Amino acid sequence: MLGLNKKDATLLGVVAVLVIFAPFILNPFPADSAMAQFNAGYPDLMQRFVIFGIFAVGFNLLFGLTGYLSFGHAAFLGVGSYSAVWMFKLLSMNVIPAILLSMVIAGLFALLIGFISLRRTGIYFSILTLAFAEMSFRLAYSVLTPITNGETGLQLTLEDPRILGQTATESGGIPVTNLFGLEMRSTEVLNLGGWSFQFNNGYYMAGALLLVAFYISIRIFRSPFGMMLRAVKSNQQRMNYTGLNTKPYTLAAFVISGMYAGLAGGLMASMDPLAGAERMQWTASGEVVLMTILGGAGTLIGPVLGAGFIKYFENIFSKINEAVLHSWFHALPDGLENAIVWVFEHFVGSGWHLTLGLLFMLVVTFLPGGLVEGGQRLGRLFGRKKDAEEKTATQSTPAE
Amino acid sequence: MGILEVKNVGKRFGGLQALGDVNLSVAENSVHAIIGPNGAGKSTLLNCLVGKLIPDTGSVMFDGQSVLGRTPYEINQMGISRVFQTPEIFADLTVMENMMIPCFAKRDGAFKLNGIKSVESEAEIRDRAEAMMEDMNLAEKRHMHAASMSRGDKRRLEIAMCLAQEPRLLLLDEPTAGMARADTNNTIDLLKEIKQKRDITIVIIEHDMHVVFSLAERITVLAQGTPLVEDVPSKIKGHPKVREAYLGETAAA
Amino acid sequence: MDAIILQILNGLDKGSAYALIALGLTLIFGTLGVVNFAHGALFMIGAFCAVSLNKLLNLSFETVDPTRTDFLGNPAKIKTPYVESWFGPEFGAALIDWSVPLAILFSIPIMIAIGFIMERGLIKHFYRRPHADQILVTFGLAIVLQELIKHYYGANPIQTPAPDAFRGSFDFGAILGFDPNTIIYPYWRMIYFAFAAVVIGGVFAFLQFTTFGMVVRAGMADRETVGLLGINIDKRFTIMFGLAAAVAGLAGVMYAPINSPNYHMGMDFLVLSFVVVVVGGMGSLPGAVAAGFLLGILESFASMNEIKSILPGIDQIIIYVAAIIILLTRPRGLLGRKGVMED
Amino acid sequence: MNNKLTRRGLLKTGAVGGAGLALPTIFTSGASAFTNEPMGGTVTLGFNVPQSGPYADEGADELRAYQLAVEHLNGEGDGGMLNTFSSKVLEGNGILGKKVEYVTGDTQTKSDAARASAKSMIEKDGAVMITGGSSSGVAVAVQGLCQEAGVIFMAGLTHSNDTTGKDKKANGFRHFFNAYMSGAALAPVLTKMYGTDRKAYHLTADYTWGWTQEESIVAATEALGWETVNTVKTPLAATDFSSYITPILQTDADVLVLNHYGGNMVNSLTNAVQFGLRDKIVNGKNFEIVVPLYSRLMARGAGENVKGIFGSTNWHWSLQDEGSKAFVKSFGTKYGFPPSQAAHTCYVQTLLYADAVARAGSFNPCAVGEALEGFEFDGMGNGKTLYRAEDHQCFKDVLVVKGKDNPTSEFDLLEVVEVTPVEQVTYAPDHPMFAGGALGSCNPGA
Repeated sequence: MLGLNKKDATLLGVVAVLVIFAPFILNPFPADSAMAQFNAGYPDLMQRFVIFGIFAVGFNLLFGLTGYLSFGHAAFLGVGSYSAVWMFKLLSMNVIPAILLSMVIAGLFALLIGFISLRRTGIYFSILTLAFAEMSFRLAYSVLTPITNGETGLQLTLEDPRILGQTATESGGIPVTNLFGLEMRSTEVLNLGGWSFQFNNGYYMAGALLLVAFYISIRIFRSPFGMMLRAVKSNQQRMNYTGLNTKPYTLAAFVISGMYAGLAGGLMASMDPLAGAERMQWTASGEVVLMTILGGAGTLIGPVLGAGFIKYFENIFSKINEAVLHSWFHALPDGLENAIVWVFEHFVGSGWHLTLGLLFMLVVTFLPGGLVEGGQRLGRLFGRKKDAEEKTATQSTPAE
Repeated sequence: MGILEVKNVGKRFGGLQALGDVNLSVAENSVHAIIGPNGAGKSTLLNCLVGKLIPDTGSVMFDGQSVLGRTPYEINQMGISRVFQTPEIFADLTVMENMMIPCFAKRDGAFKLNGIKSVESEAEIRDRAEAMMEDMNLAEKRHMHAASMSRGDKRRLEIAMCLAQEPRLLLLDEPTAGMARADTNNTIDLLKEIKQKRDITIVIIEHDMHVVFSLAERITVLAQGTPLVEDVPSKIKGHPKVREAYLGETAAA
Repeated sequence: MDAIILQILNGLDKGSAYALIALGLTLIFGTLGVVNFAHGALFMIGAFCAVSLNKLLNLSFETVDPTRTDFLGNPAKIKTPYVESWFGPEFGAALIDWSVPLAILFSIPIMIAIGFIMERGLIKHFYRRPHADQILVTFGLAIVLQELIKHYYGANPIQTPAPDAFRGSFDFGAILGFDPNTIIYPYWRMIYFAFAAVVIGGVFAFLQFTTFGMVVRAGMADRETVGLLGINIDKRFTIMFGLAAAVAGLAGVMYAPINSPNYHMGMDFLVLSFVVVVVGGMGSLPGAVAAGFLLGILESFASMNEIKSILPGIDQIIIYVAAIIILLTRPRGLLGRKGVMED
Repeated sequence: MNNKLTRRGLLKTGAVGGAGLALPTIFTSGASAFTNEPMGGTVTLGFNVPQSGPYADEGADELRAYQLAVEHLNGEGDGGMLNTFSSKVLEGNGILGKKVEYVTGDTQTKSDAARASAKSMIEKDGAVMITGGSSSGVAVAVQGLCQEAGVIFMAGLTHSNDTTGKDKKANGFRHFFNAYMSGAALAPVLTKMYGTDRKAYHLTADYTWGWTQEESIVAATEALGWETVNTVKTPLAATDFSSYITPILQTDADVLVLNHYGGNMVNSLTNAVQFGLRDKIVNGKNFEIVVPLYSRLMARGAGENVKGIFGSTNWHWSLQDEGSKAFVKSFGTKYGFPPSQAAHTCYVQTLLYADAVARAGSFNPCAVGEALEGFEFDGMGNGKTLYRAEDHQCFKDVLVVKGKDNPTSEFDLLEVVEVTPVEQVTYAPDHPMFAGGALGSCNPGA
């Protein structure tokens, strides 16, 4: 199917089902129940899941395949966002030209940075990319404010020229990003019993693009080009003595991966037309590295899992406050309730970073292959006797 | 005019004259060995041939074209393949993949952005890789990770990868270094077989005189960066200059 | 001229901090081959050793003073530090005043212990793992450490003053023969520089002149061979980790009076110290130190108005510009060795 | 298809409409008049404060104030400022009879994270109002979001002129003072204390807020005769300011103005004192340092160094008016220490919002906005205050403060030098420093 082997087609199918039914899957608890706090099925977070999924899948094309650890990938995401917002300001609120421009600009930016940085390998390469990204961030925050609107972030105003489209709506508001009239922010709500499921246009558009991005990523993994990239990671010396020029391979991977980041940035701006400089800070670059490693570098689905994992903690755990904790445990005797709440308090709300840090350590210590390995172990635990079979299968396709 | 012509090549590293004034001519379809004691400049010379080092003086012509100033992959694309002292293979990849990469390199050149078609659908490449593996007795191991193979198999794989490119000149850098006698003999047989089946020129750098005298048609003896003698094996054996250079080392051979 | 000398002093001062952190980071890179993202956190913990000692010495008992009221109108509680009541007000106050220098003694065993625990408990399991895994686990550790500090000390900076005697500044220019009052420099920053020089010198001497150091240097150059000689290099490497932690910690302790410590100061320094290490060249201790001072001085010069007026914003990015130029002209940084962390 | 951001309110409509039947309700759309219209017996407010990053302590204090405000609105506790507030429509029974509930989130002091957090409150939790924040970048970003989403934004601590200047929004309201007001209040006191022939040297955090404050202070002081020797931008990420401070020694400046906030301010001030600037005598005058925007929480980090240094602040717990006393009492009793200016602003904003809803009789953002616009009130700690209709900025007295020489407790760091009357800090809505933006029209969402 689609030029994929059965296993990959199944994987793509599973991801497609997950994306399509995410509003249900991520909303397992009735909206009024105490557990509703853990629901993640609201448009903003679902959009973030798929957008950061795209970002991480793209990053993995570089890091997972070639082993080149870029510490400046957020710069491409940031540049993509700025391009998209400028497109909204100047041309039209349609997201298509904005996203296209984001990818082109991010690709060009990646070509420039990649061309220079790829002259070095290993940690020297990492530091070069880091240096470029930090420079972009710092300049965007200060000197480049006329283009980036600095600290506040580039946003739409009521005075944008917008060649194709109106400057302001009739009611005096700023027009909304749309796909040929389909508003990105509009949401349908399905109420079923106590559940409330939200279907957001923007999410489905981003989700569709994630599927395309994921599909392309599978194709690249399975292609001769992908094999060459893995060969680069494995032995550059042999590559050279096999008549292969490694530089264009790595540069192509770098640019493709930069364009993925640009796509993610453009989508972020399409969902929410604002581009902030912090998107380019080293912490943001570090985040995508963590997502990829956490999920499982070099695997197809790992980066998406890693992205979801980190974004879930950032958005769900940070919102659990003392009052919520008390409401969970109010059935317990007072002393015990307070004791439990006191313990939990350190790990949620303002302590969400602590939980995340601990989980990083636990995952990497006990699951060397990242979350994907966790999944595989679970699968083996519940799986039938097909073990032996599968082992050989995974061995022959190490890039799974 | 040989296929490989080395003229007046010299190379200095700081104060050390690694290569003095090397002249070498390798005839097409011959097996030419370069021997010499440690530090004689054998590896330096080899590195000058494949583009890893650029000589300070002289010229290196392959099939009438200069290789100087070209990068290793360009030189490889001209038809020179190199086998390393310790096998350089793609350890993280399977044997099959290891074999396919040189086939791609042969067909598509130094770079091709071939990102959509799947490797599996490249029937032509697969067939060639399969054929080569059959030929080299590697077919059984096609799904193994290269890293998990024995040293002998790694060597075999590396040679197979080089041959898959159908090079006109194969450079072997001490292919039996550190091998047990049985493995060494296997390698000698392998190389003999290769030579029998193909029109190929082989230049071999070797320490082990048993290997050299089993394979070589001509031998160049290098000492202190300059060629001492060049001749057929039978003449080399008793040559006084060689004995002197090796200080009796050759007596065993 | 005096402006330039002042900026050189500033640069040396900043460079001292960079060099000390980078030195420890390189020791860990070079000996253990581990990318330690928690190294910034060690620097931060060092600074909080100073804060903690200060707090400890300031532990007080409360007496109610009925003549005064607090902000709610209740009788005010007067706090008296225990040390003042135990050792008399004068000596007690002096003890508190000297808390930062005292913290040096206090911090060395703590930092070494933390280093040991980190290495034995966590890092040693990652020697054979890919660098990516090392980054993830040490980054997780860094987050945990800084969150713990945040939990106990809050997010705001905490003032940790130097002893009163060193709080002011002195006329450094007069010593050099300049006009009075042209080059005025704070005592503590001078002390910091001198301290850094002593620590750096101490580490080098230790590595140069002791058998232990010799083995470790050999291990840095070629771990396998040293292992083959039957020397238990692992044990020595644990000690090296403790040493690296102590160097970072000392850098932190002494830095506390310069800028009030806060829980994320480690992260602020982390990226920078990585840049310093890499610019210096992987695995090279002199390289790390040289790069630290070089980047510190460049940063100081870039913030001069004369230069900023030509290149606006240059002070924001000078370190990165310098790093790029150096890495492009010298493939392995200033003094890097071939093959260390190049793949 | 016309229903924009979704809300839990809708769910409740659905639940009521379905009357508990298992029948699936069809896709709902346009069931309510505005975003997140509260349908049940409760109303949800969103408190979006920094819980991680450099301003986490300030965020924690804001959160305490919000919790206190919710208590007071729901009729618990001692009522705090509800007793002194000039408007008396709030009865301690929630807002419009609906019990006040709240959700919290972490802005991380990053625009992106703050917007994500605010969106989740709007989309998931059904918050009808968002408030909080500790920096102008975040305030402007979240304000823009609330405008698009159709909820009210009651800004927390944000001092940049832009928040109610070029980035003002119809759905956004600011109680906190701004950089212009700091300049207008501070300059006369400075000239009174230090004379009119001073030469000032500015160090300015190199981002939007820093620039607006520099512009404001330069304009205000120059109008009174001061000369500005130089203005130097410092990187946000700077931790050691020594290389920016030593060049000051080479000039003939005799005043240093630090347009820094938070950690930057603590470090630059500490560094400046280390370099002996305060012991210097230039042009026959004592060298002075000024910190135009003070934060007491942060000032603690600078310790002794703040002594005698002038600045301005929105509010201080030592004020003796009835409103301030009532607030300090209930806050201090509950938490054991006095509130910060950020806590004060956040508490007041929550009460003002509730009061506006009560007066308007509706949670509709447009109705609430109308009730707030031009609203005059008193008893909230800054004297008579006006929420100006033209730009949604509060106009009230501004405090000029000085680092206290002999603090009696760890909270007693600042003393109020002067309460600058509101007239002196009022400016025209079209003042050039605030020009360039438009409120637009209020957006109720649906």
